[in-house]
Amino acid sequence: MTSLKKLLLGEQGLVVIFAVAFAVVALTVPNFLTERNMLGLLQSVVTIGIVACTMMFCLASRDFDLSVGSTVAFSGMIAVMASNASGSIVVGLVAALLCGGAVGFVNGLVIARFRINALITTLATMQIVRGFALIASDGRAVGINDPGFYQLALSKFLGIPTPIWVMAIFFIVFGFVLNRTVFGKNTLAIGGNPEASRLAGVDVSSMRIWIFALQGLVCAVAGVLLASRITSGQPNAATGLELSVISACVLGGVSLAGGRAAMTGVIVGVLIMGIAENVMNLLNIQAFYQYVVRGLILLLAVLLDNLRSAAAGRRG
Amino acid sequence: MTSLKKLLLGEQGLVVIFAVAFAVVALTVPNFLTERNMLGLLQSVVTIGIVACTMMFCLASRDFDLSVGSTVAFSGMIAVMASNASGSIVVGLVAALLCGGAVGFVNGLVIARFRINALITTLATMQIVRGFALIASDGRAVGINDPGFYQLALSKFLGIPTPIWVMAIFFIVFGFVLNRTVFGKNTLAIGGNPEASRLAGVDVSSMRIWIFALQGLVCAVAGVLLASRITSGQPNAATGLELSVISACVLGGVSLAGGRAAMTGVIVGVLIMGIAENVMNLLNIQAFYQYVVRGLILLLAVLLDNLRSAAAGRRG
Amino acid sequence: DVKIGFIVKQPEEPWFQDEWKFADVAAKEKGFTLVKIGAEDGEKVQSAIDNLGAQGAQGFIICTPDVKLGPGIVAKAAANDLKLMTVDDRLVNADGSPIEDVPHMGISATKIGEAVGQSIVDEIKKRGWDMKDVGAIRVSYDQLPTAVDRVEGALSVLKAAGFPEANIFDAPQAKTDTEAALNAATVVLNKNAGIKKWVAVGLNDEAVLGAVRASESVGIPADSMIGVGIGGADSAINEFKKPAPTGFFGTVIISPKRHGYETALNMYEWIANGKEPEKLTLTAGQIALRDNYEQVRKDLGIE
Amino acid sequence: MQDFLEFRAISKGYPGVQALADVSFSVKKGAVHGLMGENGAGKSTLIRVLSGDQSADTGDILIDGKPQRYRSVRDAFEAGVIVIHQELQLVPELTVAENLWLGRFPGKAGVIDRTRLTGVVKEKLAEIGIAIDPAAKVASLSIGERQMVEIAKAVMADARVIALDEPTSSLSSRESEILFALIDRLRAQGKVILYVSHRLDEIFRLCDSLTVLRDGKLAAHHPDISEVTRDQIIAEMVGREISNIWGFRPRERGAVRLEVRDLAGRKLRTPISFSVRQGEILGFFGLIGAGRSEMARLVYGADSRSQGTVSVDGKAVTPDSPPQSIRSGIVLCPEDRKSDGIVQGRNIEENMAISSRRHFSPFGLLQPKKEAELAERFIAKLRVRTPSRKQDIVNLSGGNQQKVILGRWLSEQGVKVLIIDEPTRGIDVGAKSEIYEILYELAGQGMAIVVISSELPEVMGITDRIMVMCEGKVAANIERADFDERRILAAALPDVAPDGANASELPNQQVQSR
Ligand SMILES: Nc1ncnc2c1ncn2[C@@H]1O[C@H](COP(=O)(O)OP(=O)(O)OP(=O)(O)O)[C@@H](O)[C@H]1O
Ligand SMILES: Nc1ncnc2c1ncn2[C@@H]1O[C@H](COP(=O)(O)OP(=O)(O)OP(=O)(O)O)[C@@H](O)[C@H]1O
Ligand SMILES: [Mg+2]
Ligand SMILES: [Mg+2]
Repeated sequence: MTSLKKLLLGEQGLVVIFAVAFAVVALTVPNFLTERNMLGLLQSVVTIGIVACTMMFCLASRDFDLSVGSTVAFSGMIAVMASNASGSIVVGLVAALLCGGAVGFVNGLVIARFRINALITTLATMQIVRGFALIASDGRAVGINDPGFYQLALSKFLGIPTPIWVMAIFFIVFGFVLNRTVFGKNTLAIGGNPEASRLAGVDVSSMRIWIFALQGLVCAVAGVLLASRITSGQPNAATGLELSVISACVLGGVSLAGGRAAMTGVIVGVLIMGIAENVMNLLNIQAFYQYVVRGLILLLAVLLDNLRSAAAGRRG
Repeated sequence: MTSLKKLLLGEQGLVVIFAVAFAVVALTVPNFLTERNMLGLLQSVVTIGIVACTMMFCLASRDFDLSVGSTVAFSGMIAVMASNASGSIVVGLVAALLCGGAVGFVNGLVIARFRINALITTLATMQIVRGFALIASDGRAVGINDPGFYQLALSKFLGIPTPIWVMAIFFIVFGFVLNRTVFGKNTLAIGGNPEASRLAGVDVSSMRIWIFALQGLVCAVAGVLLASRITSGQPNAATGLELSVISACVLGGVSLAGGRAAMTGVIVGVLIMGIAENVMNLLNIQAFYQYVVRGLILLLAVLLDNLRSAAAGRRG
Repeated sequence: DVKIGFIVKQPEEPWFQDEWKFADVAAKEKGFTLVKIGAEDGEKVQSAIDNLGAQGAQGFIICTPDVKLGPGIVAKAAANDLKLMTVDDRLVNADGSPIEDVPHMGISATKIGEAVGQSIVDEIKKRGWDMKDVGAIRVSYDQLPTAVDRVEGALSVLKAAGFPEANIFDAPQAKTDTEAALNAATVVLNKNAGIKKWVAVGLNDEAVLGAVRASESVGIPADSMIGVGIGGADSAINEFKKPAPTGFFGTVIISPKRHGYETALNMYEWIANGKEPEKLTLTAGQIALRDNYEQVRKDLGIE
Repeated sequence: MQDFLEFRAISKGYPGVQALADVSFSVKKGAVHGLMGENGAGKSTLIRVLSGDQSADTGDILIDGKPQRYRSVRDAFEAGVIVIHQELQLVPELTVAENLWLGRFPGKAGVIDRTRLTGVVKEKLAEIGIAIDPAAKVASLSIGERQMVEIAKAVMADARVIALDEPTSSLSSRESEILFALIDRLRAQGKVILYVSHRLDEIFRLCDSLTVLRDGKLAAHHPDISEVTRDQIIAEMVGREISNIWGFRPRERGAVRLEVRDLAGRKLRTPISFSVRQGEILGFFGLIGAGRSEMARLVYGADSRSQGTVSVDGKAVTPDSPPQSIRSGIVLCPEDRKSDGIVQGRNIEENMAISSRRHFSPFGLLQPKKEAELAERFIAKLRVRTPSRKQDIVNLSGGNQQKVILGRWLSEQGVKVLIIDEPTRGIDVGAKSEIYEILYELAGQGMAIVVISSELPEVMGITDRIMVMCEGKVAANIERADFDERRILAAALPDVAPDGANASELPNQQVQSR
């Protein structure tokens, strides 16, 4: 009894709740726990999952990034256009990473140096970058010339598609960075109290620039994989991604007030979002009711987590 | 010289910057400063303007409301459906206000009592309420039977359409509430230092519930006016409204960290958003470039305001 | 000076970009000014019309975000003293009947859908599939009425040809992009792993493309998939340009040229010479396949 | 006089800590009752229970013989209790007047009566002798001024029971005197006052009776303070005798370590110059708003300079940023621990290692073992009262938080100049003497130390030299041999002319050749 309580109320309580929910779903929803469906489920959360890694850092340091969706679309476009133009996939990848990183860097620079509110700055770059993507492609999807590009998403390793491996690697790397490096600790410190961190010698403004630049780079990776999956660069891709990613993070216990984040939580958050969609489609829930169910799941998940942490005596 | 400086750097600096920008636009953009265009411009910001009034309170108290767009659409739908069903416009209005208020109340209740993050809660209700609107109407617009309903938006007083009057009244009323009433001061206090407010005996959680309920009511008013203007209840109306409204508020100097808000600022923020759209269309700027321009204007506006307040020595 | 507005509901969509482009051609020919405004919802439409009025335009053409906006648009146009024509989607009254006074050029969503359905039925027969063994993915975006009309049109033809209703599966998109369609279709495919042959319909090329990508990702060979899209924009053409055929079988191309060029021209004639346009002009969509898409495009006056 | 306020068997536990265990005592009407104890002894917890902010696990509070059953701060206020908390509880965005009325604005039907709002406050502030503009935003006030605003709250509300939790910790002697006069007046009005402080002088100056807490338990209750001695109280608090808290030892002073030349910034307009030698402890004394903290922040690079140079061992520190200062060997322990010191939401270990970990984290990889070692060492050395080093810092008592921040800088390597702004603010006597010991030890190793303090006995007790600041300028520079309380105070007061000591009389400093 007490050990059960300990398990539920401990640090990993969210994971336990999730595991229970997963088991229930697996037992009750037909076709859910099949290899095919699991792989499909994982592939459907690749974009959210990858971007959530750095969004976690962004939120943990008390910042906010609304431009991720646009950056994903833009860098996907760039990857396709550059590799079409140069005939080399590598050139396309490098161009995409450069562009994504540049968007993030500019975000960071404006936010950290000119001290402009992150919400407004990234809302602005969200529009600007989306505009660039539309202008560059004249609003049309750009097809990929070299079929080798598709292999980024289609190739498999040990039976599991590459994008899922990429996501898994990102989870591990960023989990490590958050918990085991000075960078991660400084991020959390900035989120906890930016002024105190600055006075303690943390170079807050360059940290913020780094975090945003990293966010941009990671968006570029997600953009390239997405373009490869849908075999074209689409200027309208990934609209609304920002809210999904932020929800996944918050679901996973990342505090919007900064200073609190955990990789396991974010992974669980991402999976909850993916499973909700997946199960609703498996159960054939009508489109309009899906809205309602999606909202309720979101509420329920945070509510459960809140009850748990309230019982554990942690203060909001 | 010094008096000019004082003017620019003072409390009302944003207003002065805005006035200058307005004058420049009026002189350079043809057809801008005509009565027709001014009325059109004002009508185009009615929804944003009305909702921004209470969003200002929400942000000032360190909260966040993403559900406004859905609530506007939902209560507009309800107004149309209820008045169609009952044959009475008044019944429709009352039903809309009740529904809007109920959505806001539920938001507030969940956020304040169960201490669930406002972003997640309102993201959830945003989807749930949008789902309700879609379910109620089967995803299609509902036409208005009684032409009297159109008069809400079409009627004029002193040559100015009613919705503009409504917006103006809301600006005055909420400006008064913010600066001159206990409710307003408590809102600012909660945002500025929730702990201190609680220790001073401010009933923080019922304040939050009230603010959200008010937000819902005000959204209902905006929804009714919108339905009347577009002569139908549309389940897809006002998508993305939340971000526009929040941007307008932040542009107007409302701090996302809570505690800072001013009605004049919000009015200016709303007008900047409206003028930007209006001028871009008057100048026939291409759709894709509009994205970029919109983003740049947003950035420029906060940048200017930041430079101003930095020069004025206020600390970020 | 003649000034004409052209308001569309989704300015980012290639389709509307093309309509604008062809309207521009007319503007250049006749020497009038064309004001292009995007208006995604009812409120934006209202301010766009006001804006046109303020600029001194004499008339405008609109593809409305929702046909129920009809009475509002008519009233607003009248208030601003603007001539009004609609394109693509026809305005309706509160009771759902079309507003017949407003000149309209378009093609009914149901008709386009039926063309999609017909080409799928033809292809199924040609490949000699047994309809009982075939699954249909209905990539749906039901909050958009046009989308419902299109997919329902396609499915009605399928059903009439004997396609079993039980084999039709709904894949609701959360958004109208390819990734959302891909994710939704993947679930359907995985859920029905027993079905080996598939057809897919959706609101546009991007939606069907998502279903085709999904079939590839779960290992369904290209010749076991028949996806027919709507629009004929670059996403579809890119598929046809791929070296090997994909499951993206064809697309119903509708001509933005007529819709853009002719409406603008008619409006100009109306304003400049008082020549009132036809109250109703219906255009046709044409199915384009991998081997004939270039010809079809040429016929429709694109490129 | 009868017992008016009574605590009966109050207990309160937090996870891992029994903050209060079975505490009972009572206070008479018209009495000022002192509450003392080590950091973490449970004083603030008791006050929070009294204020209705936290509820006791068991036990009762009786006012005027009636048991109180309040569940919120409001209930407590209705019952006539007002509490001034240890940490400032003000809303920076609101004005002074609005802060004072917060929770009970004057007016009809929810509309604030603005004339009363400022009028009454102006009157009350004048009455108690606080010169602060009621219409000023609290954000524009210095810490000390903010503390005065907090105190004014107690007067604004017409309460029966007033509790003050370390109200003087950021006040200088002049403001403290204003407070003491105020308390005397309240006592005369028959109020019950609960007074928490670590300063024995104040306790003896003000209190009629005294309670000492230790580890959450009642260690001693003295109904009449005249019957106890200082040493007795210290022994009851700390559990051992401390004969001489200052324990000053003279040291060798070496070459100039820190050299500040013509330094000025936005908030400190008059350029300031001074230098500190190896092994020297230099004190800065002044009234609230004298500009000492501004000076320290400028030296450290926390605010940007408009002119002037700072050099360590002859090497100029540029650019002026905290990371650069730390690399050059200057560290600053800030004055406002809540906003500038602690990193909320992180545990003790992380708060301590935040700066020094870069020395033992190769390629930015953390070494959890070393961090744990470091944390354990300083938790022991500074006697931080906590269940574990993984405790979130916000759950520590105020004084223990201060110790953790000290630990952060004591664990930093290669420090040549240590600037401490109010080093012992809120720290108990026992720990104080240990901190002084550490300072002497560091100075003995050749560090240059700058101590900013508003407690005159402290500056006089532990420093080699005192610079007195007044209105942003250096008013006097006095060697230990010439320490004289009256002279220092006179120099600090703006209305009295500085007694001859001015910049021209500063001892000639060695001019460093570049
Ligand atoms: N919210 C909390 N969670 C966990 N422990 C707490 C919490 N608040 C206080 N404590 C613990 O309770 C004990 C008593 O703290 P309290 O603040 O009452 O001490 P204090 O006597 O006021 O000390 P100081 O002189 O340093 O202010 C401390 O050990 C502290 O760490
Ligand atoms: N945030 C601020 N904005 C404007 N003025 C400020 C601010 N903080 C402090 N000041 C002013 O700067 C002057 C110096 O204050 P400071 O706090 O440095 O003095 P101090 O000597 O350190 O005294 P203490 O720390 O005891 O209050 C004061 O007049 C104060 O009012
Ligand atoms: Mg305390
Ligand atoms: Mg100070």
